[in-house]
Amino acid sequence: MKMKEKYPLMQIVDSSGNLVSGQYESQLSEEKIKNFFYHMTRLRTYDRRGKALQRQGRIGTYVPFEGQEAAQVGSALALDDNDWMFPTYRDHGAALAFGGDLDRLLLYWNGRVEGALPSQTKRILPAAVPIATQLPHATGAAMAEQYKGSNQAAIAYFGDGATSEGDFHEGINIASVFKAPVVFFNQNNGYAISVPIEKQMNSETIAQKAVAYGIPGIRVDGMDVFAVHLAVQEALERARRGEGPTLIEAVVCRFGPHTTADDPTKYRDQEKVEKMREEIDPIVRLERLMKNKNIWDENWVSQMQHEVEVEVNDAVERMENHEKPDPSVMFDYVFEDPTWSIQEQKEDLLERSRF
Amino acid sequence: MKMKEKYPLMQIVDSSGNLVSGQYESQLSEEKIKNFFYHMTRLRTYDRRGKALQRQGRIGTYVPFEGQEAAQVGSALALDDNDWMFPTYRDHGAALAFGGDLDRLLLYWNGRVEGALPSQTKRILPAAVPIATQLPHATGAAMAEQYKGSNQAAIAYFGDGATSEGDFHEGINIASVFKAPVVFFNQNNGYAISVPIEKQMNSETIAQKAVAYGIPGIRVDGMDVFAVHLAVQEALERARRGEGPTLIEAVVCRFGPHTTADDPTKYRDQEKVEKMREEIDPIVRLERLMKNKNIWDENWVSQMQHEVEVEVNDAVERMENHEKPDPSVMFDYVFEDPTWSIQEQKEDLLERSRF
Amino acid sequence: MVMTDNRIREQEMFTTNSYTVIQAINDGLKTMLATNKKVLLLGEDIGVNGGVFRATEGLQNEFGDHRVIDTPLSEAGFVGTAVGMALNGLSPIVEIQFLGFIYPAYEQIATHVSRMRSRTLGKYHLPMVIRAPYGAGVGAPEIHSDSAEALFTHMPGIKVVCPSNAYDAKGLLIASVEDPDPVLFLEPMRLYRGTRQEVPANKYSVELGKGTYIKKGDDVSIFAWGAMVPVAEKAAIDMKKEGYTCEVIDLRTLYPLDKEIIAESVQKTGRAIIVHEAHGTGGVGSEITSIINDTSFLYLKSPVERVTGFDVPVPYFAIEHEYLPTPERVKKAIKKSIEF
Amino acid sequence: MVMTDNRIREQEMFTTNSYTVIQAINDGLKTMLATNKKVLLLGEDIGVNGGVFRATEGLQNEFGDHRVIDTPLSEAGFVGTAVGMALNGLSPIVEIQFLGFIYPAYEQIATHVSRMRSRTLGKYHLPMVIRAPYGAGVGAPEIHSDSAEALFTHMPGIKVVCPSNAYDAKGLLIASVEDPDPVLFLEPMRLYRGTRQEVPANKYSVELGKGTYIKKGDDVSIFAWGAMVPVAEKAAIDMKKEGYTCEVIDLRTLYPLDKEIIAESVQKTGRAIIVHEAHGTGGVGSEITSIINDTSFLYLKSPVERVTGFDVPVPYFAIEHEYLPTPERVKKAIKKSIEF
Ligand SMILES: Cc1ncc(C[n+]2csc(CCOP(=O)(O)OP(=O)(O)O)c2C)c(N)n1
Ligand SMILES: Cc1ncc(C[n+]2csc(CCOP(=O)(O)OP(=O)(O)O)c2C)c(N)n1
Ligand SMILES: [Mg+2]
Ligand SMILES: [Mg+2]
Repeated sequence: MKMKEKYPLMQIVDSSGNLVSGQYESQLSEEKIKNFFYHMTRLRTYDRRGKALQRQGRIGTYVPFEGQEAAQVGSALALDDNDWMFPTYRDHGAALAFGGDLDRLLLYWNGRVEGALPSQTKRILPAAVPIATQLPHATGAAMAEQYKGSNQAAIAYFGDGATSEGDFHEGINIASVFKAPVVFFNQNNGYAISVPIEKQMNSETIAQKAVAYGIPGIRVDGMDVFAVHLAVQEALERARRGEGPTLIEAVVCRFGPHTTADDPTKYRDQEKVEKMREEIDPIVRLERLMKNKNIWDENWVSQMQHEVEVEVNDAVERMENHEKPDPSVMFDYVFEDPTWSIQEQKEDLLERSRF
Repeated sequence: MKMKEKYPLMQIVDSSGNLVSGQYESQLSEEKIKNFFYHMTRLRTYDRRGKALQRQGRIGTYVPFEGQEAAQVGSALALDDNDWMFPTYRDHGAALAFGGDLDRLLLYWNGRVEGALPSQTKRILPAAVPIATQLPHATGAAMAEQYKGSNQAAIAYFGDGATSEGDFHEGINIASVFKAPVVFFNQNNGYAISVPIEKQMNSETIAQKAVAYGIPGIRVDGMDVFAVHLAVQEALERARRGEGPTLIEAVVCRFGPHTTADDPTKYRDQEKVEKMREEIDPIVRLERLMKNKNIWDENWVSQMQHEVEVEVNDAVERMENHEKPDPSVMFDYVFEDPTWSIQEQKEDLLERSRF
Repeated sequence: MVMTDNRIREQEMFTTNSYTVIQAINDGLKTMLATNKKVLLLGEDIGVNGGVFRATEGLQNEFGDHRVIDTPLSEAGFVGTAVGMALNGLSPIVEIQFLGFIYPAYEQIATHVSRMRSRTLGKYHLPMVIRAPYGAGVGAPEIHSDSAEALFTHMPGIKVVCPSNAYDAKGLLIASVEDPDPVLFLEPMRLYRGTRQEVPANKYSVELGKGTYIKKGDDVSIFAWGAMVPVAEKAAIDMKKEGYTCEVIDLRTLYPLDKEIIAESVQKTGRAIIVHEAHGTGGVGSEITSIINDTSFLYLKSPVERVTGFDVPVPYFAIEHEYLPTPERVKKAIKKSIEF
Repeated sequence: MVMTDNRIREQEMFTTNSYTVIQAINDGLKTMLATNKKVLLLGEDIGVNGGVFRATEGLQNEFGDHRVIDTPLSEAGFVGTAVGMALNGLSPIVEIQFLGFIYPAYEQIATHVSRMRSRTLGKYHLPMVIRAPYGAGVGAPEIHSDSAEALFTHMPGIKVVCPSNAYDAKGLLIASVEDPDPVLFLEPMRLYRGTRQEVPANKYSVELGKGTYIKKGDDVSIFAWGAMVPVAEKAAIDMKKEGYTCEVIDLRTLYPLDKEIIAESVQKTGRAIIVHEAHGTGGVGSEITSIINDTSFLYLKSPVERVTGFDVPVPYFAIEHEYLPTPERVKKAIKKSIEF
């Protein structure tokens, strides 16, 4: 267990909702607690609706993130408005918390490229589908900020399985050499689809992989929104100070399937997971914290829950009433000026659809 | 300097030819010393001839390894006859020491595919030209030995620059997960062509990269043939015991250019290198050791030097008298049975050459 | 062992199962694992999970995790590992979860998988198979729907195979595994579960490099493979009603292409239509056009028509059906060819 | 800044330098670094070393190591890094040391470089250039001599450019850097130093997507690019002696191909020869053949002839000249076409 001691799990609020050490008291203003609670509740409402919509055949395959809300909210809210976010297909929660647009996210799950870009204003890239390919992009965006002499940073999201890909290694190595202002934020949910982390790597932790690049590696309880938030904040400050990248391992639990097309019972005991969640659910932890601090306000909570319900309902409605897809989008954005073959093919298709 | 202390440079004989600690006395039998000296002298004779032949336009671009003889001999002689060797373009010295065929090596530098495979009997693969691609091969060959239940291992050679490639990471990660019997032997000569190691990585050492895979990382004085030999021997034993891979960093100095097409004065002070070599030349170190131990035998040395000269002369002559290249080799080994287009093209070419 | 137990063999000879394409592939893998100890499977989620499409369902259970190996998420790594295994006498079958995820392994395939035999003048060869589901039409996310066959048919040293039905899927897979050289085996996702076919329980193979006639006809030759074969067939059936008979050829192997069947059919009909879902520019269709140019110039009554995916990235699934060739598009091309 | 100093501009207008191809490329890079602060260079050994072919000689000295960046040995990594830089408003020019080493970056190019604009409906686009020396004939080691253009002309979202002389090299490079979309810029190693040409000192560009006539003629059209242009030219000169005039077209851009010039020439001569050093099967030659089929079917007097590298890995250098098309092979094809 040596490495797990060298990289202890940073925690601020434990699963029973108690502060682990007085030093963090300052992190827990009522306003901050409520803000985290609001965002995590909003994400879960959206996420559960996503699963439901898929079951009802109203959207395509959906990637749920239930259980990872603290990691995604805590990290996203640590970013500056003009920082860069490079999410994966599972990090639409983080995108939403950072300022992504609900309508677009839902459109994306409906197979609409119009929803690929989570925001028109925030610098959030479309979900990277090929595993780990977004890490070098974050490095490059960060190096460009360096080049411009700005104070902005980038964050790359990725999973435990992604650490096995060459792009994970190359993206971090390059960032470390140029001291690029980037945070490599890993959500270790213990599985790459069905493959458990023991079959993914021989290292006890993901944080220790930072040693290969001579950069700090931090292991944090990813079910503790405060711990995640602080760790990412500190890493962003390092980045802005010109001290280079940080690798953060947020240990989380994916409560549900890999995607709505996945059957987790084929590779793990879901009942165990369900039992576990009673203890570790990141939202319940906040509820316990608020109750322990006597700031749990039923009215505020139900009012807030109602509001996010309404917000999601409206977004779903807009998604479903969104103008029908126009096939010409596939031709119009391959190049600034379509090449002759693209032009001919477009005319050919539109002519056909006129039949 | 923390990491350099965590991964101290293992040494057995220092540059003045003295044993650094009595514990290693047993490593230094006269026979062993002379055998190392013989192999390193043989490699250098071959290597210098290679450079000369290129200058005289008798072979193509040549990749010298002068300065890296101890690393290549020490590692190669630690292998069992049936182990697998996966060299790079610079490790023909190791191939030669392990049992590669001088004639073939020279043919290779003459642009002849007939020389690509260093041996018909030893399991030495052709030099991997695309950097780091051979690491996964070594992992796979080792896993196949595991699968067969044999006791054989594999060794992969690679340079400091190779550590930046994804295949370095993926090859070692997979080996670590399956505890494959493989040794990852790095020769850190401080340069990837012109790029110094500080621009290649932010880590102080290469050995520390082993932490990412939860495997041992060893840093050894690559100019000390005994230290290299022992480190590789121990790593091979671990591998055969089923304890998995080891990453060894042999710190060496490439005295010459990257290749005969390279001009090192564009990126480093060659005079400094020349000064340095007076102290660190791995062959001179052995000479000093033998003199210190009073086993330096002029007659044996000049006799041996004469023999390797003759051996190399004969090989060069055979290389130059080798049958002229037959263009049909390019068609006959793409598939076991040539496809129709390859067959047609071959006939077309042979017909032409009959003009 | 199945191979040595004649009773089982003979009985199997006459047994067939009604299988979907994915079941036939599972059966082919099982057959090879059972009959050749050198065969092992490598890939992501192929073990307990049985593969995301269930191609390897039950195989780890039956043959053990030393034969059916869940690898790390590392395509370059495990393709390179398979190269090392094949160098050392094994016959690995690697699964790339979706063809669009073969790109990270491209260097291993382009510089080693395809060149090891020529580099070693045959002293080493790589009897390995890379399996990959390909193609659009199943509502998968971005990158999951590529048809990248042409990125491998221009790579000397590897064969490219693509079945369109259950019988061929098992027979071509077995032939690919037994081939002494590397084979990229493309599986049309869209046909995995659509139809069933009687598939012999025994070990049989379908020869690589040979196309087959799905339909005979006199007026036009239609060349297709994989998921485009039913599209071509449908167009041929419709044209019949309009009084034209089309010859539909399933090429089955994309490298090496079956030059004989291409020439034979075009020299009979004088008209050729090629249907593939990959982008038109630089697709295998342009190579087939060139083969027709080389072999059948004087027989052509009209220009060869290519009905293909467009020169755009495969679109997100809401409009992927607009990207894919349809029987209507094929019919339009046939008419253009006939009315030329 | 050069751009704002008219005196310098005007003077440059009329100045030319006698440059080799590699010098013209160096001049083009220098011009772009000097005139556009968003331009920076990334690659292996491009700094103090000036690149293994000296394409970037002196540039780090002049523009600093924040503009001319030596990267780690990490093609996927620095191409991906360039994607991130381009997303963030810069115009990176990446050097791949030899085209055969672009394969590790294939996933980045196939899934991001070429798809970012379409994925974001134009909100983001990647004005980046990937430069790579390509081709055989200089006695380089294995993998250093590949002609892999066809592995990128079948990839929607990236353009492929290949100059054959110093003037075009600078002009096409500048046009590529200023193009709002990604460009793969292929540099014929074999022509780097062979000949000199007067190259204007000022900033000029040669339009992408347009071929050019190297020779006009009536009997046969020969299409080539890069290092095959002089080979085609030599064949044309020899044929002249035998009484035939050949039209030699340097296509210059391989995606998008110049359909007009191909059709115009073939419709005039009725005969077409395509010369490229990449493997014949699946090469760009088969796409050109298909374009001729599509545009000029009724004009063809004989089948299109492809003179190409063989369907084998580029051989080790002792026999690489046997692999490469020669004027003799081109002449043989011309005669075959004429005598058909
Ligand atoms: C290069 C590549 N290979 C395979 C896949 C298929 N795939 C999608 S998600 C996934 C598992 C990823 O696991 P992890 O990185 O832990 O992230 P998580 O899904 O757990 O959030 C795989 C194998 C892919 N998208 N890209
Ligand atoms: C994938 C790839 N990229 C680039 C090259 C060109 N190249 C050949 S050797 C070399 C430097 C390798 O340095 P290092 O790994 O330290 O080994 P050394 O040459 O010092 O022994 C480079 C960049 C290559 N062969 N393969
Ligand atoms: Mg995971
Ligand atoms: Mg080095």
